[in-house]
Amino acid sequence: MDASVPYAEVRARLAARDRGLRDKVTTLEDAIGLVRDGDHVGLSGSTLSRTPIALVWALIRARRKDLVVSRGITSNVGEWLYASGVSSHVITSWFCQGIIYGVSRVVRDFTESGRARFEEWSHMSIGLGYRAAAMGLPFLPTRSMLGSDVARQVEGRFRTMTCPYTGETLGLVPALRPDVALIHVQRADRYGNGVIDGLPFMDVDLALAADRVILSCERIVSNDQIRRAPDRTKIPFFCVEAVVEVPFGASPHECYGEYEMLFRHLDRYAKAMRDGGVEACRRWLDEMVYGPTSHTEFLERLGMAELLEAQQSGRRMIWND
Amino acid sequence: MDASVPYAEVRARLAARDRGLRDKVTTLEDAIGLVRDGDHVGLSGSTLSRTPIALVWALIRARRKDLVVSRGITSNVGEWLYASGVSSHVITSWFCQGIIYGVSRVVRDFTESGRARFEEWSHMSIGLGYRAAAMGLPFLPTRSMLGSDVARQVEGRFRTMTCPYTGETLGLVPALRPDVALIHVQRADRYGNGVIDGLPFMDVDLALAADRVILSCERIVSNDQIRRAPDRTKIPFFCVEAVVEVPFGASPHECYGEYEMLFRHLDRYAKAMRDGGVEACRRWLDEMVYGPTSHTEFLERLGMAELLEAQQSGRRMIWND
Amino acid sequence: MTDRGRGGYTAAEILTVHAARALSDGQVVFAGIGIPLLAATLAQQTHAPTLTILFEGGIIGPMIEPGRLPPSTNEARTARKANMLLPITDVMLLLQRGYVDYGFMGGAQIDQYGNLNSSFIGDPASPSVRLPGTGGGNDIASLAKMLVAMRHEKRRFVERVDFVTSPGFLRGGTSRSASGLLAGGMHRVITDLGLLGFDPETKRMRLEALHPGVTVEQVQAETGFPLLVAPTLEETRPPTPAEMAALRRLDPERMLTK
Amino acid sequence: MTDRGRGGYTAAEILTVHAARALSDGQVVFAGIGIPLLAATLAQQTHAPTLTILFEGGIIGPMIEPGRLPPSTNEARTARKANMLLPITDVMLLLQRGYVDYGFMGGAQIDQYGNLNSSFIGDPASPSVRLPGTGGGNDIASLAKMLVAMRHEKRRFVERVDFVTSPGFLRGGTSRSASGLLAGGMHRVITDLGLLGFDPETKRMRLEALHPGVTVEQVQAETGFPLLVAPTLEETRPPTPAEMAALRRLDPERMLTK
Repeated sequence: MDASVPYAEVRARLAARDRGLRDKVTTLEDAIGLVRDGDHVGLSGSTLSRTPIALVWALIRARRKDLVVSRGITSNVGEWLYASGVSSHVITSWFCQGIIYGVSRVVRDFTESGRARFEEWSHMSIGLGYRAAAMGLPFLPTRSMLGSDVARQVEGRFRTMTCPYTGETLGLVPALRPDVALIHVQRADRYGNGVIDGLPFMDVDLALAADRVILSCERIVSNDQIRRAPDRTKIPFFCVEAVVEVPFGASPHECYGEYEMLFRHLDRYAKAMRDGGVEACRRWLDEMVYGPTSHTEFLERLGMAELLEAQQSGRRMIWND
Repeated sequence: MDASVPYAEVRARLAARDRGLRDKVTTLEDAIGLVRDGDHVGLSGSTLSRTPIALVWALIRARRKDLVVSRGITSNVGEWLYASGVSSHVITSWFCQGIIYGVSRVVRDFTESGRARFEEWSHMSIGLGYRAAAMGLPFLPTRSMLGSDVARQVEGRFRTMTCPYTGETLGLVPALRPDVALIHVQRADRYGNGVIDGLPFMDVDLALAADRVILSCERIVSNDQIRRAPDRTKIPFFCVEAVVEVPFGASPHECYGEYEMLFRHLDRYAKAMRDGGVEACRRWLDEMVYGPTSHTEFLERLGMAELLEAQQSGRRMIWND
Repeated sequence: MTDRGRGGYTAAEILTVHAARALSDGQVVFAGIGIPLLAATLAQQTHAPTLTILFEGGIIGPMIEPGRLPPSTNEARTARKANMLLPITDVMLLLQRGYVDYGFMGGAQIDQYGNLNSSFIGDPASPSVRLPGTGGGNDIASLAKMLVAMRHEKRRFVERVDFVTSPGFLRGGTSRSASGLLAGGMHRVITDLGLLGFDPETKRMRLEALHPGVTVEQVQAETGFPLLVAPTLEETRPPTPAEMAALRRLDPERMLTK
Repeated sequence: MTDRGRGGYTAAEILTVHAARALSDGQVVFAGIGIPLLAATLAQQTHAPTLTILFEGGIIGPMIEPGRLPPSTNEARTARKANMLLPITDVMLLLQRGYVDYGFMGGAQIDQYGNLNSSFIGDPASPSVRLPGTGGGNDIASLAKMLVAMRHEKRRFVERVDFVTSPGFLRGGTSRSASGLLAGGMHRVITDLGLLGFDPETKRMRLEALHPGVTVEQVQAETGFPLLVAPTLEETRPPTPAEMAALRRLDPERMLTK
């Protein structure tokens, strides 16, 4: 959380970006070329929902390293980042495979041994950090996190002030400014106007906070479709650097209104991690990330039957029932 | 802008409110009974759009007095509040009849003579004031309004601080906390879940900032309709105290997707004000506000032909073309 | 949860019924998944039909269907047919604004001042277990009055938590408000042995009521610090047939109440 | 606007064409209604097809149809078929975040340091005219580099504005940044007589270019303070036939360019 960056530098970075209404559609591989070693990368969604799995998949294959990764709540995708060596520093409020899978053996192994860092902030503080950055502010005040050991662990970055109006103590959450945000949405146009159905999580703030945004989407729609309902656009095109169309781009996680998570795959994965820990995670990466020659092949390995079933139930519960 | 209210009092006021999922549908007159003399009242919409005209109409008829009124941008509705004696203190960023009608003779008359006050803040500052209140904060930092005479006029309330992270000077906008918000939306259910099509203006923050919310809507829909698309709900029911169904509830102003403004009426009104000033405004109030026996009669006096035409063109441009 | 129930009820059933009774009609509760959600839903089905549930994922007033309790706070199954979906930061800010009557969570480890730990077991600098962390727990406990439902075991009720993830009364007395936490605080801890509150002055945990058949000594034996006892110690009413019937409808497969 | 044009063009046409030229392709401009919007749209139609317009009402990338320029920044006619609609506070915050290349407004009264007044004529404590006020003007001028398009008249170009509604360089020199305004500032004032900038050190207004046929003396005569003149004073290129044709398509009834 780099709140000490002078405003002039924040502005200069943004001024250098191309914000024109231009076609940004590209491939997964080219899009991930925008991520540099050492970058701070923010991820869309929460836990097992609307995670930018395809983008993270490409990121791991590209063997980026020394990334700092932030997200409101981090699930098994964080295990892959640790185990692949892409990141050894995750900023988040909660980190394990998913609520029903209990404590993560992979996270424990990396963090308890000191090989990786899990920097813990409260959930709202992660959100306020993105929001401060999105607002062009160095911090936002808060009445949370005060007095706790969570605050003590990040002392100096989490600060307090005396409110000049009330005399009360307020906490200050510093701006959380990813170099790159990886965001998966249901629909986007070629310019990067993004539409999110269902839960928006922290993604609108994340998009505006980051210096670059890579947007993957289930499908690319025409700009005319976007303009038909401009009050549905959640991410403005001018903050987006690249647009990639990736059907099932969040599988094996879920995408609201499109497909449910792949419960059987996740259950098998969870059992493998419980039994085999970090080594099992590396085997999963070999099989699912490094092994396939394309994202389509990754989906094939997830399994056509389960994908179709997830799509059927995921659509039905939102649009049909 | 009462940022010095202790947090304990802010919390106590909210804790005393009934936030249950209950039927809140009532009449214009009963709803306006929730406004007390001396209250600070925030108004929805902007300029000539989605103004809670029917609620203001009922408010003037109820002869409330000493109200402080706030809004991002204030148009002819503010003239009515001055001329009726309902308010002699408007907090806003811009105040005349509407952009094409030039400087307001009524506003000039009241403010230049010192009979009423137009407390000027920048547009974003009004919005940040509502947002601070909506967030449960005493203020929000800003990089705007610094150095200007707009800030100087409200010194002591607009403050500055040195950012502990960057050493930079930041402005502080105090929370703007209406006692009551009057908000007009396209659709709401009986519990007060409100849906806004098109431009949301500052209304979501306003609803959460206020101590009481009176919601008028073009039509009441079932809770089932709301639950069909919960990502469209913009105002949560638990901040709403009363719901009133008022077709054409923003006429002669516009309501996105429902009807345009009544251009001919507004032109006639503007000419009358230019020619007759405050006296003409009082005559308009006699004819249009005090005279009718019901809001339906108010609409009749606006004129069926112009209302139908405004509805036809207002719907057509959003939904048909 | 292995059974340690009484009077024919499982421990989880006792926990859930008493947790539900702590909620009143018209209130807004920010609920965690599991027993808190089950209890809030039970309250809706029995005595609190206009109770509203909020979830951390950004959900207001979800559509909870008996037999289909959602498994997490932020997935489509939980979000569908809610009254409103909104960003995570904004649903958390409703706590700060004051819209929420109670935060309602389970707990892994609690201390005599009601502080909760879900971050580290052992020394945080070199932990024996790195737990999943706060999630929204810290925010909820910082900003709302708290109900905690948990199994009453000595290893969970400790004198001092290894790490204050979610603040209770910190070091007791006025230390919570002195830190800037001006609202909320631990209200009640509901366990399978009884109900606990906090001494108004010292803010130390205090036994307020026992479930039928439980003794003070039993509770003390399962508590890792000397327990205060309220001047008038109540006995709780056992679950009623109506409550149990509603509970069975909500959790017919007894996923949560076995 | 009464005509004071040259070479067969009206003053408003000259203003609009030169204002359009100040914008480049790919930029984001936060535009006011009237000449600024017309100029931004003209730029889109000529040399800057991917220029994006923002409106204060909460509108990103509106659908501007030739002959149907919207009359205000926040009504349905302006919002329809935009790329995105968002709350007012959030569209203003895009300025603070830095997404906007230029704020672009008209001006009623400007002073030698580029400060704009739209609040009071006369003493603010007892004004001769209470004007409509800042709207978003203060925010735009505080947070973005500014283009101002206005009629060049002595009563509008004053030594010191009665009230600083929208900050330029305040009292010149480093006074703007010293007040905490660390970005933006007056970039260019475009008038029917020429183009004006600001001295890099003193921040006093400086004549940078003259429209064909205009002299320095004429400009000084219409300016209420001593005008600096750039070392190399340019002459602007007159409107081209292509620019004029595009302008006529945009404003066929000459509502804005008469």
